[in-house]
Amino acid sequence: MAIVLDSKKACAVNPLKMSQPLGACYAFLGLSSTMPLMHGSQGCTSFGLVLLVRHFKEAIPMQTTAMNEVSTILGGMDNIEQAVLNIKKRANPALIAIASTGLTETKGDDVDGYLHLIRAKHAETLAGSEIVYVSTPDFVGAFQDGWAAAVKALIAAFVTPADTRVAGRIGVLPGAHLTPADLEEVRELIETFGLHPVLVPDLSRSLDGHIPEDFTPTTLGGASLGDIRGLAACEHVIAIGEQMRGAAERLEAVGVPCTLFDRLTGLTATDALVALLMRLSGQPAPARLKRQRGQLVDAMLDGHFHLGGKRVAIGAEPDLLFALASLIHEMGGEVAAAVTTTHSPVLTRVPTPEVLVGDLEDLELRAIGCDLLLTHAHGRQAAARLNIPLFRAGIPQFDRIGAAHQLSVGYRGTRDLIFQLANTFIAHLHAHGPDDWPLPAEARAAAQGGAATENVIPIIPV
Amino acid sequence: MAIVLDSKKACAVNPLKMSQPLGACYAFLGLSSTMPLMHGSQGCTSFGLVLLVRHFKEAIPMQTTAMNEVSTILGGMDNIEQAVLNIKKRANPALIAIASTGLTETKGDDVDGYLHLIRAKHAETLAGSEIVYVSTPDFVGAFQDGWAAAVKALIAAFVTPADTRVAGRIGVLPGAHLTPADLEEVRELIETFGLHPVLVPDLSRSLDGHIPEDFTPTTLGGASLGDIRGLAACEHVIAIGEQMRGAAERLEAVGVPCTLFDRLTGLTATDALVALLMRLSGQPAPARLKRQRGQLVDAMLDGHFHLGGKRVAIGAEPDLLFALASLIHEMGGEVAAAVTTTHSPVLTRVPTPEVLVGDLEDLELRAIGCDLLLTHAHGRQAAARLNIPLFRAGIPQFDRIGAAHQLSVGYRGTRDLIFQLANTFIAHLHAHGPDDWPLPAEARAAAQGGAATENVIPIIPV
Amino acid sequence: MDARVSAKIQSVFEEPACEHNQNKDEKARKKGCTKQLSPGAAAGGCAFDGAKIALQPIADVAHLVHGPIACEGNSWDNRNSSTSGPQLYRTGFTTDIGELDVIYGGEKRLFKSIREIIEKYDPPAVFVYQTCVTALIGDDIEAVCKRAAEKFGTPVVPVNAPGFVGPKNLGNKLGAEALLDYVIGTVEPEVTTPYDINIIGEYNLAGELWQVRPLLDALGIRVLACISGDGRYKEVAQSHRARAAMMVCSKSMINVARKMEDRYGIPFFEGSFYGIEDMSDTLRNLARLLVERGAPADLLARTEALIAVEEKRAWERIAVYRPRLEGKKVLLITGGVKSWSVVAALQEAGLEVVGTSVKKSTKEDKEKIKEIMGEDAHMIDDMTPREMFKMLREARADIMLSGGRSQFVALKAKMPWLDINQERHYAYAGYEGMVDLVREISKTLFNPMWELVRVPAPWDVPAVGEVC
Amino acid sequence: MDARVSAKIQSVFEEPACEHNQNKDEKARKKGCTKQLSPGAAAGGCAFDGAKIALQPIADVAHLVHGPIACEGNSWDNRNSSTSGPQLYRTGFTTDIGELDVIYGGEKRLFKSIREIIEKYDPPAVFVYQTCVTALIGDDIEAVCKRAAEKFGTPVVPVNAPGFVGPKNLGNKLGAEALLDYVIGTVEPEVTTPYDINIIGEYNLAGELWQVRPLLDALGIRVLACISGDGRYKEVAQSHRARAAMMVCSKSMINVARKMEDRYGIPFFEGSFYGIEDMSDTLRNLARLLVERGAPADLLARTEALIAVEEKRAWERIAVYRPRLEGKKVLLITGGVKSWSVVAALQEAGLEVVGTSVKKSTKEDKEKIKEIMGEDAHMIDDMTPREMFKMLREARADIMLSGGRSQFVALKAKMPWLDINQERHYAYAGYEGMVDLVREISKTLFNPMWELVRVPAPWDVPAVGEVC
Repeated sequence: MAIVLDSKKACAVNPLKMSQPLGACYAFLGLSSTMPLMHGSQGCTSFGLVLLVRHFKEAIPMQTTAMNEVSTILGGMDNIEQAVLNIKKRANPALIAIASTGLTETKGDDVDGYLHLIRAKHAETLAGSEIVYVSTPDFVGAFQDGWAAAVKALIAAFVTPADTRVAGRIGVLPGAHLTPADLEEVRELIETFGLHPVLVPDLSRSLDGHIPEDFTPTTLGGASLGDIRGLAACEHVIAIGEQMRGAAERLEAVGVPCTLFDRLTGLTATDALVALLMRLSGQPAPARLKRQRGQLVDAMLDGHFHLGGKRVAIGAEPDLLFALASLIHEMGGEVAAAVTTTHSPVLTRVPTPEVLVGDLEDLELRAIGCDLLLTHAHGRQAAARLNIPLFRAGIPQFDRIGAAHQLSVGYRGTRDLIFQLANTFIAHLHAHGPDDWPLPAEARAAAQGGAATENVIPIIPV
Repeated sequence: MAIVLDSKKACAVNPLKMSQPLGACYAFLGLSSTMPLMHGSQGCTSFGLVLLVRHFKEAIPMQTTAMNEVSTILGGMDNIEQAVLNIKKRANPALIAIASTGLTETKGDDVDGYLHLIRAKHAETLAGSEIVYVSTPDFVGAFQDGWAAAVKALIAAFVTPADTRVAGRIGVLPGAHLTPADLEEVRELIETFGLHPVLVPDLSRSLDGHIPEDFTPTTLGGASLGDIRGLAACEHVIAIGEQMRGAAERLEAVGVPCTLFDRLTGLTATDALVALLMRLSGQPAPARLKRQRGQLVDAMLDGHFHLGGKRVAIGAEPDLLFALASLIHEMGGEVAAAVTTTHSPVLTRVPTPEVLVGDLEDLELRAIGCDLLLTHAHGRQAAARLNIPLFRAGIPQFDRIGAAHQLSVGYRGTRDLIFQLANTFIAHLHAHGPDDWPLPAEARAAAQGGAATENVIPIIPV
Repeated sequence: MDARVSAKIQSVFEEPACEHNQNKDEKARKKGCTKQLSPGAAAGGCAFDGAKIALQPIADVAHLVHGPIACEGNSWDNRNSSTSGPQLYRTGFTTDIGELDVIYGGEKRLFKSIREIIEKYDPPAVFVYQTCVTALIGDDIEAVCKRAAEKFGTPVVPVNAPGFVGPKNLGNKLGAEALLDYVIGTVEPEVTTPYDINIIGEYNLAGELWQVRPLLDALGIRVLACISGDGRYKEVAQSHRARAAMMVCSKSMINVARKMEDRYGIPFFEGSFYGIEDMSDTLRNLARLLVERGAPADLLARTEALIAVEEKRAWERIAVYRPRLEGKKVLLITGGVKSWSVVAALQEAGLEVVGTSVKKSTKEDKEKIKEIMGEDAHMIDDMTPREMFKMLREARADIMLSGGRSQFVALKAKMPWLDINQERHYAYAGYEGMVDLVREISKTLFNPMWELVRVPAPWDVPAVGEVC
Repeated sequence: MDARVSAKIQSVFEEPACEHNQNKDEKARKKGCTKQLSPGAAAGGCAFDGAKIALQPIADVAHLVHGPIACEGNSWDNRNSSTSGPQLYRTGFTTDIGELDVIYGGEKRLFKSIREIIEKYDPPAVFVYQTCVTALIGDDIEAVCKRAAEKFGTPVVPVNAPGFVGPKNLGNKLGAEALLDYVIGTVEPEVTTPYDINIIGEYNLAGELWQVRPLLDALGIRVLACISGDGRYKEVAQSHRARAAMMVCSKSMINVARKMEDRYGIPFFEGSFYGIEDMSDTLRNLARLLVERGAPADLLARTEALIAVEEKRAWERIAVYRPRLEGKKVLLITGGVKSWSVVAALQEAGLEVVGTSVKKSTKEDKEKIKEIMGEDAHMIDDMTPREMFKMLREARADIMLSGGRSQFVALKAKMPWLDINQERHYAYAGYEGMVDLVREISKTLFNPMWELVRVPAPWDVPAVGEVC
């Protein structure tokens, strides 16, 4: 059980955190034919867009209401109206998904009210495009909170109770900490049991690096509005990460049975999912899955030599922190420092004495004496100063390619993560040298008969 | 078209090569319930065993005829007899697979003759266990030659023409350069089209890190004798790597249609396999495969920034060299040095001016000025001296774990390999400094009015 | 709007040295050079982004962003401006204001943040960046900075360019104004020489300044201050003693150049480090101005001698590539201005420029482009990604050179692309950079990967493997 | 068989200091200490392997293997003997003989190889290792080495221990014989002291020598030569001037210790660095021998003082672990000898040793084990992997300590295992090493991973996730 502390500093140094509206737009990127729209200054969108472009090496559709000082004070109605109409005209998306920012929240824009008016005024023009809005002030919470709020808003907007359940349909509400590769793995696991997964959002279809035939100004791939609406008819919904509890509860409220997995990294976590899928499908696990489990067990056996006793400093959003820290702990490593971005009930369960809601400066100070820094790419400076390796996890990872294909869930994903962590430690093994085991002064004094000076040894010339 | 040269040195320094009998025993490890047996001094087996244990982090069943000086001179009949009987008694394998060594080949043991006598003499005792023998002198060829000879010997021993073909059965003859993960990927690719692959040998079942329920003194998993015999009834056989041409030709000789792929790393290579599988199965490619291809194309686009123009030095056995060098070349890199272990027709097709049959000292000398060393773990010393990164490929990889799960074939495998290579380059990017672009002396002289000495600049105190 | 910011923006808009403004009537000039952004169809950074771009390269300064997490948390450590020494500029400082700050005001947190930074990092100065939210709630950063500077004895410079006042371009200038108001002229250099210059508007991306400095060093020209690439606070503070200045053609800091001329009599010219002839012109102009200001006249001859050697050397190295590149078609999309200088550079390498963006170019720039590319010059005012994609897919260009934003438009069209924006690792300045650029274009164009990725998938055109 | 090798083997077999031999009759003694290997049921390395293990730690020497690729190509760079300086011993040299060499003889290739090595690497000496194939075809490595040494002026030492003459154990001794015949006594040290010792049979695996040397350094005891860990050719060559020697208990080099006593009058004792009491005994014995040979008598008191401090310090650090480890059951399978010294060490840490291998132990060793473990001591002569697996699966032991070969027997039984063989990275010598060993055992035993991997798979016992 960890104690959760807040940083007492006035000034955040080397931020670990990213903002809520970006997290919300990230969720919207997992919907098909969608244009995420930040209601704020154009810089808000620009920064977020660049960050995601650098992480995914993909074009990122994302727009701005381009608020300026005057429009902010007057209220953003006009800008939202213009933005929606412009987007409809230029991109004709199935969904325009709006997230507020600190600027418009400070002013107190009634976006729901605006949208009501806009929809009424332009009903014909906007036909065929839905609009959804989520409130995500920058000065509250963090990236994963924005994601969670966005998914909750989507469910609130589009899911109504269903009369029947579709046999074998399994809804998946993944947290923001899962990569497209993770989602693909979850999908495969579910499909393996003859079930039909519907992921909302589904980054594994929109940000997995596919090559479109033509240029599309909106998202391509991802969960459709039909998929979201169809959540109500799922036999069961699997939510992944504590952050998704709210969204899952909304679905439960419309009568969909849900199971929340606080992580899917690790042997027991994956076992739990497999057990559920066996129960839901009534099917046995296929041989391939059994082999994968055996391989993971073997990887744990091989990997424990290298992870056991290692001191790891982790900086990540709550659910990712929990998943990574749990794995490190399960492999015999010590989570010697844990820093996160925002509060979450999961934090008390992180296997470490103390979790700090703080920044990378906090992490760097706590990582002194650690063997590994485990955080996003911004940790590179700290790792260099600490002279320990950095293992990149989370967003952003701007200085590597293939981040979308980083896998850390399921048997295979955990297996490979263990290998990668172990190999990182092996690559940085200390080769012992003659000065590694110095005698303390007390012993040296004793060996010299208690004399303060060294004995003079007679030299015998040959 | 590469020129192939032999090293002119008398002394090999830092061997790249491993021996033929070890390659043969490695192939035997891909057969189920088998005991590989080296006919030689116990050191021959011991070294090979330790090497594979360190690479796979697995118990390796492998025995020795324990020849000593006297038995060598007298001939190994007694030792083989005792070994076979001992193994039968202790392990009762389905197959005892014997590879000769330099020692017994120098003496000229007639092992086929011995086995004839032993089988006759102990027919009852040995019932239920087959014995196969392959000649693999240490002083000829290299690891992949031993593998190729072993597979050829297995086919010669167990495959007879079949009357009928089994619908959908696809034989696979993989080269020694493929990892268990590579084989699993090939299997999945074939199964994706509703076909039924039979791999001979099949390391993906025996050396993939599974956890047995009980202790087994022989191999566990792998191709069975039935699988080998059943090759004759395949609709089609896919051989992977030039080294497998001989084995494939043996199968063609008994009427099995074969296709040889000289590599399965890379987009076009995988396309060719997929095209064949589409033709053989009459089925379209599934959506998942199409997405994987798109992801590979995207990885090539993202990766070319980092691989383009990079100078890479590769040390590997011929088929692995060809696969890796082709990929480097396809991504715009330059294969600036290529060293291999043994001759092969594929070498002339390596995209580099010159391939040397040599050692790691040769590679190190040729790698000066290169950006990357791509070879097995023994390259670590050279890489450290050259101060360039080492990317591990091939056997042995004793200083990392998970080598069996290293994937480099198919769309996914190529995609991940490109990411890993690119990220290796990114991790070692040179950060520019003020002295990166010095002026030549000529320019400096011109700037100083042709004067040999620097101009004295008047200082104006403020 | 904060009256000070408002006044500052007006002063920037009325910039007399900016020929944008010279061609506008009184009213338009008042309105300023910022186009009204189109909601739902806008791209590019805000004024805060621009101010940060302009000032953050000063490497020993602590850059503190006063605002919610988005402004720094989503954006820090994302540019490749290089340093030869201090790393502090790469440290991200932000007040990361929360809900309570929004309600009660963030000035107290800002003041404490400044104290923490000075206590922990002891920088020669702290730059404090205003943002939208803190501007909206009325935090007076000028007052806080003044109080902090007095209290801690360290310069604390307010940079009042909240995002919502305009685009990046405006932010560059507002950032520069902070230097004019609070930094430049506050320190006297220990010594000066007749060869002291300032370089204004150069950010040392990928170390490009270091492709140029050896030329200046060889001539004995001393860079008193580069504003702001690889900059130091003290250097900028004493830059008013330079004899001449070069304003790098991006105009992002024309106000600095012009006001330093006004205030300190430092003549400047507008030059470019991109392209061989541009580089030579730049050296000539520097030498000319310095000699006009009293440097020994032999500098002119020495400069010409250096130019002769270096141009020859560059041409020889480029000549190797010309046969391969001759006639290859380039689409050049720069976010910045003066694309003509890049055009000239590309033409030197045998490349045909089939289109170039003139979004931010002046009338004069456009004339120069016509001069270089001919009357039919394909000048692109604002190309949509869809148009770029189409142009590339139809192979009307062989390669696109642009910033990171349009990168994936080219890549998804499976067409070569080269980064010429702020994140790139490659340096393209001076004679060396030109050779490097040509090498990179050649490397990219001739990568075998392009042909492979364009091969149809087997489900589109079936093929067969080699049959043994 | 080569008459010289044959004679050498006899001499090794007749080793009078080996109590194995003392307990054998004349005939058995002639047969030697090597058991007849059982074809199809043998494990372990050959004589060549043994010779290489014994000599390769001499770090500045070029170790050249004359034979086909298997002997070096399959085995080089696979041990973790550490060096504080030269890296040449890690370079793999082999004649890699081919078919033509087998037919026409490999002596010429060998001679040329020696020349290449000397020209390229200029080592203080080249050691040439004979192998089965080159022995079988009659290559005379002694003659080639002699000729090469004369020709190139560099010592070239033949190590005649081809694999097929016997097991690793024999190879250790044959390798050591090469030192006695060609190296030891060939160089005189510049100076000597009354405190000069040799350490014989210590290979500095994982740097273990460096856990001991600070103790010797503190006492003023000088290691004239360590044979062969972190060794240098010159040190070994001048080791005949030591005043006393310690033979590390593995007996692999007893012939060196005994013959140096015979030839040079250097008294030796058999000691161990493993275990606190063993380490103390070793220090006492060293001090005693040195004082007997004329070192000042205060060495004895100083040694006791050091022992007191270091034992106390070690015990204090181990005490932390004792509560956790008390009663945990250890299965100890060492390929080597003197497992009693490790047993004592483990007991010091509160562990219960439930079985120990005595495969290569002497009668005296076994007595000591009984003394330490009690009359019921479970001494394992030769345990099959199947038996180990069973013992671990049935949890009759909590952890197995063994060499790498049986590692996977333990792991596949999902039971803790600690490497105490040649490839390990951890060093367990001296007081420091004992603390490290205990820490490693504790770390391994209490790794949460063990419980997880033993949990049944969901298809064996279904479980459910948390329902929200």
